[in-house]
Amino acid sequence: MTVTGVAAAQAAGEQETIDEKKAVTYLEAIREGLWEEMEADESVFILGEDIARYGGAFKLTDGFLDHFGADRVIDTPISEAAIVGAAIGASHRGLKPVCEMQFIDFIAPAFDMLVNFAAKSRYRTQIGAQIVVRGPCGGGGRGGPFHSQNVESYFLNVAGIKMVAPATAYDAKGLIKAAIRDPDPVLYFEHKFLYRRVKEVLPDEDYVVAIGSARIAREGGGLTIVTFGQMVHKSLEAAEKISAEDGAEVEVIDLRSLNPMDDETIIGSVRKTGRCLIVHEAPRTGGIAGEITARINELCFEWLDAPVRRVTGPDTPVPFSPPLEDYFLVQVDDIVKASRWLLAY
Amino acid sequence: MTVTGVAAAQAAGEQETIDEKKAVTYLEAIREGLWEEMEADESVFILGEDIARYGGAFKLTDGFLDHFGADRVIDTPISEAAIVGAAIGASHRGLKPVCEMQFIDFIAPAFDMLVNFAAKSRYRTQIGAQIVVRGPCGGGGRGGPFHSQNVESYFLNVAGIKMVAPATAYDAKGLIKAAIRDPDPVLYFEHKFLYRRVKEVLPDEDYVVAIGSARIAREGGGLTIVTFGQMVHKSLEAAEKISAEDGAEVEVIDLRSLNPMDDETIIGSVRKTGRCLIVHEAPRTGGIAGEITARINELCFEWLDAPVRRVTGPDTPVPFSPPLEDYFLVQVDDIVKASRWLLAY
Amino acid sequence: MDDLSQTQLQELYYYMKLTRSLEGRLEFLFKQGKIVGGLYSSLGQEAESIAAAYALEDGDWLGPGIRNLGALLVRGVSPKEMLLQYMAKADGPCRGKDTTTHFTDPVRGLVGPISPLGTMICVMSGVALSFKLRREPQVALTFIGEGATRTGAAHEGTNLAAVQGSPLVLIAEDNGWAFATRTHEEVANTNLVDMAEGYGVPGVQVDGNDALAVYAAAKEAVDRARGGGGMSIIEVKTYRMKGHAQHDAQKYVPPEELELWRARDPIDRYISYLTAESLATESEIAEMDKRIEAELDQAVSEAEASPMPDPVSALSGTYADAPPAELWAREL
Amino acid sequence: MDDLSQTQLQELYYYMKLTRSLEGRLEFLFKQGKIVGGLYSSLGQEAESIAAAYALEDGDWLGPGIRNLGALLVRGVSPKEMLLQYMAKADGPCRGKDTTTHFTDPVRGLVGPISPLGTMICVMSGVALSFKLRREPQVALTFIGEGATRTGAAHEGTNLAAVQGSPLVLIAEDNGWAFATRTHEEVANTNLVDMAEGYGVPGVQVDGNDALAVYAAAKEAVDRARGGGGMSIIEVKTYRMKGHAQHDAQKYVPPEELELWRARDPIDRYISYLTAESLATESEIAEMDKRIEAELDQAVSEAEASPMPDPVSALSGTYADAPPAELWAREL
Ligand SMILES: Cc1ncc(C[n+]2csc(CCOP(=O)(O)OP(=O)(O)O)c2C)c(N)n1
Ligand SMILES: Cc1ncc(C[n+]2csc(CCOP(=O)(O)OP(=O)(O)O)c2C)c(N)n1
Ligand SMILES: [Mg+2]
Ligand SMILES: [Mg+2]
Repeated sequence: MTVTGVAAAQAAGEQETIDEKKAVTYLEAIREGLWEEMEADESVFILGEDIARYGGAFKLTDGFLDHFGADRVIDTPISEAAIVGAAIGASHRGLKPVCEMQFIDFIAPAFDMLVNFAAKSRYRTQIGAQIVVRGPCGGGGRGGPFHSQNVESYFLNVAGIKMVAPATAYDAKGLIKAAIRDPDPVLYFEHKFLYRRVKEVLPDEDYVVAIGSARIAREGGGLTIVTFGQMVHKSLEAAEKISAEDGAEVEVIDLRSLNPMDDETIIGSVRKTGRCLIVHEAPRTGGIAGEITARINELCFEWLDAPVRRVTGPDTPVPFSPPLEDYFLVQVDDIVKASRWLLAY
Repeated sequence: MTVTGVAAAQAAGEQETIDEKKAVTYLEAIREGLWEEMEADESVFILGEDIARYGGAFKLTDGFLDHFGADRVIDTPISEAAIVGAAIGASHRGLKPVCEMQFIDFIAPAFDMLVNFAAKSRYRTQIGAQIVVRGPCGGGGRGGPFHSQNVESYFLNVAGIKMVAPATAYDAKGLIKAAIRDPDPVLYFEHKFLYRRVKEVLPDEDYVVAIGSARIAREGGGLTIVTFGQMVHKSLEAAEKISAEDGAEVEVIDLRSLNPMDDETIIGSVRKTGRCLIVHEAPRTGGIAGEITARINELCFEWLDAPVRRVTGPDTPVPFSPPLEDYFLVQVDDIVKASRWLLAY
Repeated sequence: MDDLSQTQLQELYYYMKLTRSLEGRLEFLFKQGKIVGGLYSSLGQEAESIAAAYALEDGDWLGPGIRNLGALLVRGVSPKEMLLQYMAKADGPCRGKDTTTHFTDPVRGLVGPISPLGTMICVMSGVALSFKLRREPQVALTFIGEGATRTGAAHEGTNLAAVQGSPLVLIAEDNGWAFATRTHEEVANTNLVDMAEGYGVPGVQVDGNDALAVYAAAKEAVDRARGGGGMSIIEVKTYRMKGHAQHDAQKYVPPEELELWRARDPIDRYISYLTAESLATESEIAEMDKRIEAELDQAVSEAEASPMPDPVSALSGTYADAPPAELWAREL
Repeated sequence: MDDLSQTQLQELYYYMKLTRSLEGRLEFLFKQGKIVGGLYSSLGQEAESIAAAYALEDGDWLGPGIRNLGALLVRGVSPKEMLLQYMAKADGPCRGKDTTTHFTDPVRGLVGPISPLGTMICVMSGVALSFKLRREPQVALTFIGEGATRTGAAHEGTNLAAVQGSPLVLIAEDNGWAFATRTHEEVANTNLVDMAEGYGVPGVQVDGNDALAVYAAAKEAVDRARGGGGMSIIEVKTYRMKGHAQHDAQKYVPPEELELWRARDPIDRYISYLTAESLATESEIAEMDKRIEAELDQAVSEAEASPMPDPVSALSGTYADAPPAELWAREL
């Protein structure tokens, strides 16, 4: 899966020879981004459950307490609403808090604070809430219904919130930095299945990945796949298989930013290929694929040679048992099958 | 606006001559439905803030306390999570609680209870949560950002929750009854702007409106408008205007049920007209129009003569000041304009 | 009151009376149809709101509820601003996008509440936390209705401030009603102060209609917070003399109860104190009243003359950068 | 213990030992890779969980947390069921769709928790409310970790039960840690019982490693609730002897602390009591232990032999009627 890492590194102007020793994982990349922003800007601080003494459930902030001290690395009570609320208050005072949700599923008790306080703050009062809320999302880890969700669609109709979801270590670092510097609330979804599974060498210099910009993860002329997060990797695998077996080339767009969305990149690709498949891990009904389909429809209907299709999770919670979770999760073959259907249309 | 009332009454097999004295408002229809279900089934009870002594912020449950007693009409503390949670617990014991959110905006603090407890209960444990959560939604009342929201999209990606949103008194009554009898959690969105503005004579007999069934509010062959709630009335007005001024006939589908959605009725209509406009009051990005567009795309792409379009609120909170709120809200002319664009496509 | 000068004691009166008169004007304008949306009153509760805010110093922060208009006046908000806000004017603090006390101003140290109750405590706990983290000697003060103390957010915010030892003062206002629900229907122990022990913070219960008692308690708590002593809870017992909002005729309130509390009116009581202690003469008071009316005459006429917002401004301001809404159009 | 017979006192031992042995088996299976997902242990806390549940009667309801496996055994759940559940088998209580104590069974009066903490109190307050509304003499009992008491949901649910006077018994378990956060970092007053007064309900603090003390307190609270006396809070002081879950090596825990609490082991202590009071001989205890191991041998082998769920069953069960997921297919 480091294939993508290489692609991203290349896109970022890196050398082609990768020194595996210098490569960092997706998790380390987030960690580095956070660390560097805290070094560079002392108004940045982090708060959440078990992030200080323990270093976070996934050890992402391990060592932060020692280095930055208890005034900037704060273990909170189990109070997600207060974590997000306190972050909003601190942001009104000029600080730049980064909140960790131990699992992104636990953002639900903070829903009101995010949707009603953080998201609407700037519009109502001209004073925004410069906060980041990050946490591990997604399935594949046998986490069951409450440790596997993808929550982007809960917030997609909430004006005032930005959302990003990196698929590579490069983007993970660039996006956490962009999120921290962004003057508005940003939800940062890190796919826990990727934490230690993707790796790449990152630039030495400071860089950000602009919020709102998608990435063409693979070029191709036959079909556009629009996806993000863990599904980028499955889509790339599917694309390789189709290339090898069918000789067709699939373009894979890694959204990276879910709101705002990079319409231009999507539309550019679909105008080129005339065919589009959207892949996401969350259930189908009300998933982000709907919004993307609507935009494609509005902006390049005339170019479509086939209906826009979606490969998604089914309309169920995420089940726990391995055979069930594997069945729930989108697999490479599902993408291959839908791609072939579209290519043949 | 009683025009729709008439149409609905006709559709329901009522006589054409309406006895205005017998006509009941949308609010009274909900009230009647609730009352009758409580009369018929003593396991039904209601709980919420200020619903007993005061009879609810909109007086919808006025008189319930006297009639049904304090064991079935319960004033709760300001604790939306506990209201919904207690309802779930009571439902596990065989009761059928109906919760009122004083404004539907205040469902946000109960988000976790709904999304994680209620919605997933049956899937995880085979034991469902037979609860109804109802409350006034929507703009037009100068309620500002926190008393005007439409929250359906927050829940559209949540498998396990049903959602209904009546536009007429007939449906208001039929759907509240269906919701109460449904074995799964149902969110019931009542548009507060319609409370006292739509009226019709209702059948004497007990009836329900099946969850999952849409209604053709107006027939036409030129264009399909898919909408619900307050926007049904604006869409019908737009349709009349187009009929009078352009001679084209617009079909208006009142979804009534947002999840499950009546794909068949939507698809049947779009296959007939080849053109579709989706109208909703909530902001555009992540609104339910995306899901509908995706389904149309999947199920009748070949029949489309024009891109599916949407007329929605902009991507902002609901502003307070009248000129701002009016500008935010979809107006009849917006629908007329988009319809003409589609008709001319 | 030892630490308040005569001028300050007179100023306290000024704010209480200003609040009451301004709310009277608002009610009048409401009946004329010039107020947009709901109108909330603090009639009978002016003392606690104002006296608590009066204990703050420059640089401190305040998070009001909808019935804390008086506290905002103390912190430098002008009557005209409040009028513009309630009249939904373009030049109101929210530019017409929101109403009541819902505005935020970091310069004056104000955080505007949102309607979902309890949330403000979480946010003010963050303001207070920022003082602590930065080792700045400032204090945050906020209010919560007895009804709103029952929200999850109120609990989480209170606890976070308590356990972090953040300089937050929480004024818990028991005014007898949460909309049409009585205190004992919201909480089994109607002495809200008794929750302080559970949170491990000092708590005190005072007569909310006694401005000086509230001031003394608030001052003590503010001083303690400023000195590093962390959070405090002050319960003020008072009474909501009007319905929940203008639209509520409060038919459910027993008239005797209103009479009882009318006799405890905080302003009448304060006047008696000022005159009995020779801190203000009746004519000085009448002079202040006159000044208030003149100020309000001007504020009202200026506010009335002020324009409504430009409809298109509804689209802007959601995000700091390239707001999608500004690119948005109903047509493709 | 006056109201417990010798048989019952022996049964209490049986459940404590059964719990510990079952958890030992689970740990062993975990290391063999036969447990799916996370594994949580109640080592050192068996007494409070079991003794509290033991105070319930037929028809009462229980809402466990993830560390209340023992309470479930008391209420009739079999070791095999728990094994099937943790092994994610088709015949487990959740049919493989969820894990740990997360299952609901109205017949046995069990409500399964969800992971978001605090929510269970809201739901159990509804179970208790249903008893009250129906005038049924039943009682609901649930548990909450000291960390989870800080959630908004815990507050709302506790308060709703308190103000409604519903027959709910809340066992607040202070086991020293919430994951890797200490009690005093969660709440400034580490005597959780002190929150009872704020809620206006009786509260008592007991040694959670003393099964009989917990039983006595629970029995009193259960009886009071059954008699119409409403809700109670019982704080049990105990200690989490393992890490938060199997994956947590608890490096942050000072070894002295573990030693201190090992000396207070609730089962060792209970054995001393039984033998000292001649309520059980050492050979009777050994006999029980043998029976437990035999039971567990059989449960483990049956559970291991049990099939995994059919993948396609992932699609069903979201709704009672015409579940959209069953119509769903990846292809059009
Ligand atoms: C979370 C939430 N639920 C419901 C409401 C509706 N509501 C607005 S004010 C109010 C009563 C508030 O009572 P209290 O906290 O005692 O304040 P008071 O009005 O007495 O000042 C209610 C229920 C709300 N604003 N927020
Ligand atoms: C709302 C919520 N936030 C975070 C978590 C993650 N989490 C699971 S258990 C736990 C610690 C719980 O501590 P405590 O309540 O003391 O129970 P204990 O584990 O000690 O039995 C945390 C933070 C969660 N389950 N729910
Ligand atoms: Mg009140
Ligand atoms: Mg604990």
